[in-house]
Amino acid sequence: MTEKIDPEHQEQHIVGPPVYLTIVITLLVLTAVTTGVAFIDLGVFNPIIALAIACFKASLVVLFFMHIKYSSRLLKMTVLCGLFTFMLLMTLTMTDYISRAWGMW
Amino acid sequence: MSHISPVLWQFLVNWFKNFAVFPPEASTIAPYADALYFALVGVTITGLVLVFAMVTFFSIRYRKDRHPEAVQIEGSTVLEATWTLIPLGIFLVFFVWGALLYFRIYNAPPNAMNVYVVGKQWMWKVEHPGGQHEINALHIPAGIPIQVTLISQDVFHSFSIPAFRVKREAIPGRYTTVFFQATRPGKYHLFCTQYCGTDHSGMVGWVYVMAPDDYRAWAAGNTSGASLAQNGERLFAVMGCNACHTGTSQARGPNLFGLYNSRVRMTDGSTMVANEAYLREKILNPSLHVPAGFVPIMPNYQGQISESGLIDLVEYIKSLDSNYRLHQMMNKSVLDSAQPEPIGSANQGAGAAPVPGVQKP
Amino acid sequence: MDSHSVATAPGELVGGVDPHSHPSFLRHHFESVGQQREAASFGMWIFLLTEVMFFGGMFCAYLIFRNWYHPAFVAGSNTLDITLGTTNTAVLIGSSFTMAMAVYSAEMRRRSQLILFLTLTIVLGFAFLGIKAVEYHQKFVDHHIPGPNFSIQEFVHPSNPHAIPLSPDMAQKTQIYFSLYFAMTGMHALHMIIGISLLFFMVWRASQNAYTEGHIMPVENFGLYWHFVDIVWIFLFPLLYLISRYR
Amino acid sequence: MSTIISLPDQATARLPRKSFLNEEYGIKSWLLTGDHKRIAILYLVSITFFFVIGGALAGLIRMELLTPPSDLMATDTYNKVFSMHGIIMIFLFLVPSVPATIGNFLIPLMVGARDLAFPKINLLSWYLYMAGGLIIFAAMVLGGVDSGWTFTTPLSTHYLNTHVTTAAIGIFLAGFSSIFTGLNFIVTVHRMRCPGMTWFRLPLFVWSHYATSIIMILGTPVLAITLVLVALERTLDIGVFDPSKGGDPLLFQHLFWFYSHPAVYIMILPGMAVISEVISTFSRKRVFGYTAVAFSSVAIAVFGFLVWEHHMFIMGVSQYSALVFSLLTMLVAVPSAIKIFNWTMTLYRGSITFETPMLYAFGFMGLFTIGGLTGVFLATLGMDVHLTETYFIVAHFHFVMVGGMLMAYLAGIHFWWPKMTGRMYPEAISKVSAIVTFIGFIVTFFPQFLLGYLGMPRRYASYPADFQVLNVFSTAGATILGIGYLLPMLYLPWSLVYGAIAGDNPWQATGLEWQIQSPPLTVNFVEIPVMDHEAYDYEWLANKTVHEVQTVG
Ligand code: HEA
Ligand code: HEA
Ligand code: HEC
Ligand code: CUA
Ligand SMILES: [Cu+2]
Repeated sequence: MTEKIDPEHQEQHIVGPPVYLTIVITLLVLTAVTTGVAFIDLGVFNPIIALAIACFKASLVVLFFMHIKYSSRLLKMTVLCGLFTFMLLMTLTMTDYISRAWGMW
Repeated sequence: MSHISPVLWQFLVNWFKNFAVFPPEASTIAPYADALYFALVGVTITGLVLVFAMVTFFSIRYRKDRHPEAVQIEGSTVLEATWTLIPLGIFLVFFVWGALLYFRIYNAPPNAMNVYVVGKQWMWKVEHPGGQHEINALHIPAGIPIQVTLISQDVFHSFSIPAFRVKREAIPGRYTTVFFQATRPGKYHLFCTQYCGTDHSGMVGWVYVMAPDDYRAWAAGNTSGASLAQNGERLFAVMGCNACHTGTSQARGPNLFGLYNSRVRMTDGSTMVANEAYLREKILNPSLHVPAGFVPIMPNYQGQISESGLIDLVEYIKSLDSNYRLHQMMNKSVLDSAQPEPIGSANQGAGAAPVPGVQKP
Repeated sequence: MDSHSVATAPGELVGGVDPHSHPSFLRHHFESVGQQREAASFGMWIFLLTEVMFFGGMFCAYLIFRNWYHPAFVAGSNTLDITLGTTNTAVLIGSSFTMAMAVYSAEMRRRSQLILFLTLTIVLGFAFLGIKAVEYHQKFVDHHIPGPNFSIQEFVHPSNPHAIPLSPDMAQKTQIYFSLYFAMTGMHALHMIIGISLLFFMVWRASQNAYTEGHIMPVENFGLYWHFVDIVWIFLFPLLYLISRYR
Repeated sequence: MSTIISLPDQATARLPRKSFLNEEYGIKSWLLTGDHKRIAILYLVSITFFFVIGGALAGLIRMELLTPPSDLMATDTYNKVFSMHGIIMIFLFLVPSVPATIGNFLIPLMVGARDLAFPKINLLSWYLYMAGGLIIFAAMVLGGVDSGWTFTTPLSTHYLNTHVTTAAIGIFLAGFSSIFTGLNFIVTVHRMRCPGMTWFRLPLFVWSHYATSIIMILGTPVLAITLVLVALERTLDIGVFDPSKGGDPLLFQHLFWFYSHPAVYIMILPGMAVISEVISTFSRKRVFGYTAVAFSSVAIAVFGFLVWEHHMFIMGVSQYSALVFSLLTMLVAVPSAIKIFNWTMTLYRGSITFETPMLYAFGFMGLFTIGGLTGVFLATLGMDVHLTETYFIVAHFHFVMVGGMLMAYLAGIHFWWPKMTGRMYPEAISKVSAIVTFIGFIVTFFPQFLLGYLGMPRRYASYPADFQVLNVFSTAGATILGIGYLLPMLYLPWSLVYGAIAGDNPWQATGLEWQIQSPPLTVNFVEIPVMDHEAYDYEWLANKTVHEVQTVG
């Protein structure tokens, strides 16, 4: 129903430098990993791994740098809502492209 | 005013003489479409009358003079469910009905006679299998299933014959098809319905539905001498296709005999149906799909062959398929049976047998 | 049980600021600082949703064409300089870090630290754009910019050390790849440029003590924007640079 | 549970001494205002301007179509005329019509807030709108655009040398204006509700606008990027939509309709918002099935994103995906039906009066039902093949957009005119104009259904003579329609000076906005109200004279 803005718990959660440092180092390491993996032939798994790593990195940024982990449920829903619509655009467009009779896919 | 009224008068008179609020039904599709249409109209009227009746009745019965005290009502789950489910049910019926019709319109029977139409700003160029060319006109025999294969040279156009209740977009770079079978000889409107620039409204023509005899007479009188397939055969030699597609086992390119409408296995393991679109794509972008067992050495002919040339080539490759030829022969025999004496190249392009240069393996 | 009624109840501490003290940055139509901040960050997130959909259109195009013209995308991708690309990713991630630290400094009300981190973010932002400019220039030299001067030379001749040469029809399709490459990275760079301009403004405001008196909303929201731009790049990098590098 | 409301007589009402209209004077106080009510007025004036232009272009269209050949203007000119008509009417009139004027004015009032969450962004959105509008206007004056409002590629990218890019930029800006409006609404509804205003005490007006805003923020950016790509294709020659480079023109259609189908719900949901308020008020009854109506708004918004391909059924999309989208389209039609039936049932056992807004609302119900059900014709695959790109579509969308939304807009303008200006519109003549509009509308657009089934293609400057009679009807109707729209443009300004003083609550309506003075103060509420009753609680209103809850004296 109504999302809660409870003032007491709304006391801004301040994320400190240690967390940020951990995150940024993880991100840099993952960048190296994703570049490295790209040079290994894994067939169909290459793009999948690349995207998986990218998604993971993005989630780190969203959760920690952008404080979603510490934010209200409303903001969490907002992020999900954006993802959902984006997936709608992709998947429903794909229903056309994958099933086109002339088989460009 | 003085300018308008005579015009109005004149056309009111015309109108009563020729009361046109409904297009002629001139194809086998039309009765199906009209049935669906009237069913939809019926539901619309029912729904409208329902809403209208309720609104009118309530307005009279519960107007303030008669009913000064409003009675507060929360709502009713039963009623909500009723008017959710009933319209949903009705809509779903129409979904199924419409889908069936859609598949009927866009999937031609295998024996359909193939006519090619190229759209360009702002005219329709029609190419019959027998090699007849027309501009902004389409002559077809009644009673024979016809598949129109469309393509555009520039922008989107749309090939619309209201009397047949069919229409299909002509798309640049891709074949689309539409199917119909005319029933009544006559002359019907042909429109371009997709907005295509300045002279969009001038991209109109006529469809002439003729009795099979008349059609054959017309076809005989209008042939340019060579059928599409024959033109294609010539092109096949001129462009050097036959250098590789010799049809022999040592050839560098695959054998094209019987290729049309067969399933081709690709190097990546998938299979594709070798339809018109596939053939066209092979000539323009050969490396997009490479059949298994071949090295992609085929040169691409982008920019070297016009759309009509492509159609010729495609029709030629199609004619190498005995099944296809058989189907076209059946059409021909339908046409022939109408009149005993055989007439020239009415439909013989597709049936033009042994093609030199390509032998049966 | 509505929460706003709580917000007007007296004596409540909202977001660490007494709601009745009415600091100068509290705008008249808000009841409390807490409400104002909630509204602002929610608004920012909504805006980021629109940005997701904005880039989403191009990602959709990318997905389709990548699958249609995979060899062309491989070849196109292999012409990109992977060192520059990886460096740029690192630079941008670094700038995200400095931005996060800037927000932290504002929360801690440390003015000089805030200015420092904002400035660092600017520097890294410029570094990113600089590297991008080098890459663009390289594309220009190679005639890989879509349009009349586009050349498929490199993709049809075996002179290209990375890729197997493509057949001419497929090589033509690299133009689609580069169209998307320029559209996507271009839009991204545009966002960076806007971001950097805003950063300059914020450094100036920060030096006037604007964000270190409890009113950290602008810094926080700008942070969200900057991180979002970073996320876009996190996806662009593997999608554009890392297609079948092993060739 | 029956309700008779007897509020204090409005006849003695006087204009309040102070209101948002006279708080400050001078052009600057308007152009730099942060007040949502003033911004609403700015919008009202500017969209009326664009409506007149769009309407004049419609007049030109109808005049040209009076006779079969293209004799009034060259085909080229005609193409520009209908393109500009579509672009102006959709992007500069209908999309902002209700939300940016009535919505802007009312949403803070209805949720009990002092203003929208971001007043400056609200003002910015008006400036973006004006910038976009003027650029489009410039494109028109400098020679016009002939791409149709749908910018079909590759026509728009490679075959036209008119001001397509300029118009695209204008639409881009207007699009961002609507994004910001939506953003503001969502944040306001979530964050600015007054104490006691729970989600299910919100007026349905707010629910509908909330749903609209979802579409605005999630759909519009896709249009923006699509237009950017079109502009890049024209200027820099990139190849994403160009078939000769290997691009896919259908991708453009996908992206364009991903916005433009949901956009048609941007264009109708706010209208439905108005109708809910009007019907409830003039039957003195709570809207039947409040929750169903509220959720159907959200359902329309969400399902609206799933059906865009029904604009492309014959354009060479895969037949299987056409099936999926046809099915989904059927689903999205249901919530609209729910609404119509709930409104009808709201009348049941009400105490109905027939003021002008109510007449418009009845018009809406009838015309929207026809328009919506003919939408179902188009969603039916096999039928769409025959009907698409004909006048049947033109009739369909004018029924929903003009018969639906424009009626609702006029209903809303009349309904809240007393609140906005403090004065009543003249009742008799406005009733006449409502009826004239209705008749004119039917005569204009009903024949187009017949024309469409006959097969007359849309966007035709010249047409075969068989179609003339119906076209003459249509043109004649458009004249009547024009008069119907001209009348309010005359008597509403007139009423600003000569209209009767309205008083706070001339309709005896329950919304928070009616409990304050009209026109309201700049701060809206002297003291933030506390909501202690449901929306449309006429019992509460009937007892109101006993417990005075008024926030502004
Ligand atoms: C305000 C704008 C608006 C609205 C609300 C709608 C609503 C709908 N539209 Fe429309 N549409 C347009 C504006 C709008 N449309 C425009 C502008 C175009 C053309 C664009 C262009 O090409 O230029 C278009 C085109 C268009 C097409 C594409 C046609 C084509 O190009 O081939 C289709 C196809 O499915 C369609 C379908 C629908 C449907 C199913 C609805 C549904 O949402 C309607 C739902 C409503 C109802 C169903 C009525 C209420 C129901 C009842 C009262 C129940 C009745 C009772 C019983 C069933 C017993 N519309
Ligand atoms: C909100 C949207 C909206 C509105 C309100 C209207 C209103 C009208 N429209 Fe429009 N129309 C569209 C949206 C709209 N239209 C769209 C999107 C298209 C498709 C464009 C495309 O294909 O790209 C279209 C296309 C379209 C066509 C088809 C053109 C074609 O395909 O060839 C026609 C033809 O009759 C038409 C007519 C009308 C008429 C008679 C009105 C009337 O309701 C207008 C009546 C109003 C007035 C007349 C103004 C008020 C009066 C005055 C200010 C007095 C002064 C007036 C004069 C001097 C004339 N419109
Ligand atoms: C240099 C030799 C060469 C020439 C010239 C050539 N082709 Fe091909 N063609 C091939 C090869 C090799 C293949 C199979 C591999 C591939 O698809 O690239 C092929 C495949 C095809 C196919 C698909 C066959 C299948 O089994 O799927 C068609 C159709 C075709 N060619 C038509 C043509 C036409 C039409 C021309 C002339 C305009 C032509 N070819 C010219 C070598 C050639
Ligand atoms: Cu061709 Cu319209
Ligand atoms: Cu639609």
